[in-house]
Amino acid sequence: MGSAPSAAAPSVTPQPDAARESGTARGAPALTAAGLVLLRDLTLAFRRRGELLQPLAFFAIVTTLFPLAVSPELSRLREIAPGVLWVAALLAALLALEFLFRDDAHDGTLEQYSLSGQSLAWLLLAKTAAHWLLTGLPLALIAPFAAESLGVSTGLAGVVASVAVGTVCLSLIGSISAALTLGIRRSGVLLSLLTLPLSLPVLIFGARATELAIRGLPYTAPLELLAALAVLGVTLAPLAAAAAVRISLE
Amino acid sequence: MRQFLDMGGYAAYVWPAYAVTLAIVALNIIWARRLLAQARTAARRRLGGETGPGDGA
Amino acid sequence: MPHALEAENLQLWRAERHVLRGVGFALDAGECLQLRGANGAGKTTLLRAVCGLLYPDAGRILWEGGDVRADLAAYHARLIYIGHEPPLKPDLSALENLRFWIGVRQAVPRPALEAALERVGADRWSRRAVRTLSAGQRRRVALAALALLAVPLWLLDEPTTNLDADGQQLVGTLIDEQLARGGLVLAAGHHALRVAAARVRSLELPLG
Amino acid sequence: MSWTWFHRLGSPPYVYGLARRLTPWFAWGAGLLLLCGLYGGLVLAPPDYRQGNDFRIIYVHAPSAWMSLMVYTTMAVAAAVGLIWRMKVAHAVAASCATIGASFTFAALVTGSLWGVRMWGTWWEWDPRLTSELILLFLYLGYMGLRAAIEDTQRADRASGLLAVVGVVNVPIIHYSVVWWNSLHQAPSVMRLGKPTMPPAMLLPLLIMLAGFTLLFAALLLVRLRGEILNRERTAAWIREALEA
Repeated sequence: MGSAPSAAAPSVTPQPDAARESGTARGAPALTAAGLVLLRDLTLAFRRRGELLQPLAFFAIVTTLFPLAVSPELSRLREIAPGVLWVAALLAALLALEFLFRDDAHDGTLEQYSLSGQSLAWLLLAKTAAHWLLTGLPLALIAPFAAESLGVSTGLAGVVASVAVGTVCLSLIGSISAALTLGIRRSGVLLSLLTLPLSLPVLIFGARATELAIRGLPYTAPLELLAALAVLGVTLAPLAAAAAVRISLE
Repeated sequence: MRQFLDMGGYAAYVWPAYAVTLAIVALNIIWARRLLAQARTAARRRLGGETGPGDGA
Repeated sequence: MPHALEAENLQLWRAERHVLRGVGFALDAGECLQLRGANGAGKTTLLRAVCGLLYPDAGRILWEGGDVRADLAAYHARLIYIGHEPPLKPDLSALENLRFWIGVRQAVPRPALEAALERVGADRWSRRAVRTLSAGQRRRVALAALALLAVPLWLLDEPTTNLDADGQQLVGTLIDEQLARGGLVLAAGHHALRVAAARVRSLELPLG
Repeated sequence: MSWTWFHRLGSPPYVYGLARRLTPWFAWGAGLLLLCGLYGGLVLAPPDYRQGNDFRIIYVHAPSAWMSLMVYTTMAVAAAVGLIWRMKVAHAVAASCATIGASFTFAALVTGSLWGVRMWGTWWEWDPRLTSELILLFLYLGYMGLRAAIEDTQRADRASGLLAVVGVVNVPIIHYSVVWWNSLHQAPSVMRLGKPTMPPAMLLPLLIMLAGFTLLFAALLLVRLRGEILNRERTAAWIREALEA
């Protein structure tokens, strides 16, 4: 029945310890592991380029709605531009969150990550970084064009900077709520209900920085507050997200 | 008494505030008691249905 | 001397269902335990509890005498768990999937990856997107992961599902090699494993 | 040895019995204090020189607002204990808190809005306190929504518990960002809800009401806790006795 004769067993008795040690001895360094996770998510995203455009298109459509709903007068639009840009960016980032962990939870990849012997928080931070590169950064880069359409032509560097830092915070907060809602059917609305209240400080500081930048005033103070939130998020959010993923896998 | 209830014209907002709060206190008492009653019923049903072997293993 | 892997009186509830009712076993180096039982008897639950994904309501898992909860990451570095479905991405090729999957755990040079894929008969289609592969071919990619990772504990859920006779033989050979190295295998499933019978014990889980 | 109390609090039968014995004390204490506070607030306290009798709303608004925060903190601390020590009873405490907290947050919003009509002339003003209170209500709703969406009680306990802990870390950040935002957009309001100095005749009923609401929370929590513990226990031995008693 068996292909390996059982007589072979006694001759390999010295090996068990060697085999047992090798599991950790050749373990990949944490940085390499995180780099692979990042590379993998980027590769996957570029295999489905069409989906990358969806949050951006959503952002563009929402900003288009305001001139139609409010008024085409650029002077009035300029007034509300920071709020419009930020609410649209927040909603677009939220839309993309649903896909942050969903596929990986579904096919067992998250299970493998949590059984990899690596720190799950660290791997999830890499995933969140990939998510930001694919949604937050592009949003920040097209924000100036949306701003132009709202009659804003100054302080665009500030707009990019505040949206870029703000979306870092949103991705991190979102990683927690996305992990918590894994395995729940029709989790979209719940995901928004969990994420939006926690994102309020980001919205407040981000919109303020954008507003000051557009008016040509110094905007470093709110931008620094935003950066402080991002630093806090980088240190704490992956731990919470890892705990949430482990709970969802139970 | 009338004067007390009227509060010199301020009553229109003071009394609703008290009414809402007391209603929520009352609702909380009802909800809490109902939760306990339902849990007791459920536990009784579980005990009735699962008194066989394997319990408390 | 303590057993290599030991489960003590595992109890686990899922909502109102008592799934694991005091399951226990002990495995030593070079042994394979096959978990049997009807559908819903808790084979997968037990595997997931043993690898630390599920937290039992009572009972302990011991690795070389120590509770695995004391250092879960170190324990995880010593095991590989392969569930019902191999964790593969449809949009990546078999080779890429294996590289990302194993690479997160340990550095593997590309020739080793290709050798492992060749070993499981995947060399001809290792560059095709997994989307285009059959269920049996996906299983074989998972077997390549087993061949690559030198970890002492294998936890396999239905390892022979979807495999042809040749593939089932391959599973047996891989398990035999693992046991000969002094490794441990815990496999759930009904199919007889084609391994040297003396090393295989089985554990029947009663239907809860 | 000094930790035995902690371990006993992890034992469902012990806590169930304790909760049953303590409930009447808290309930009657709360009733007595609330009656005293209401009499003091509605009858004994003199009208405010500027707000007239409107200020009497404070005797229900401030305790409700106090409840909303205290209950959330209790919930988060209990959830953290439950997550760290895997203590079922602590999760049952956290689960008992949400409905109580959400309903009193709602009460704080409604009473604050009624007060706002007299002070600002509108039903809603983006006052930092009211805004924070509204966000707190959303946090409660998120917690309850997550709990309701997960069927397995243990997973629901752990997932919603983690959310409560994340929320409580965020509450101060949210509050200060809202205060900061408010200070940018409007001149500091002269008429704040609640005043730093109050004559004793006004302050005393307020303190009595705060104490009464706290005891009320304890009583409500203990009743709910018994229900939540029963829902989490599957072993028959002590439940049978508990149900017969």
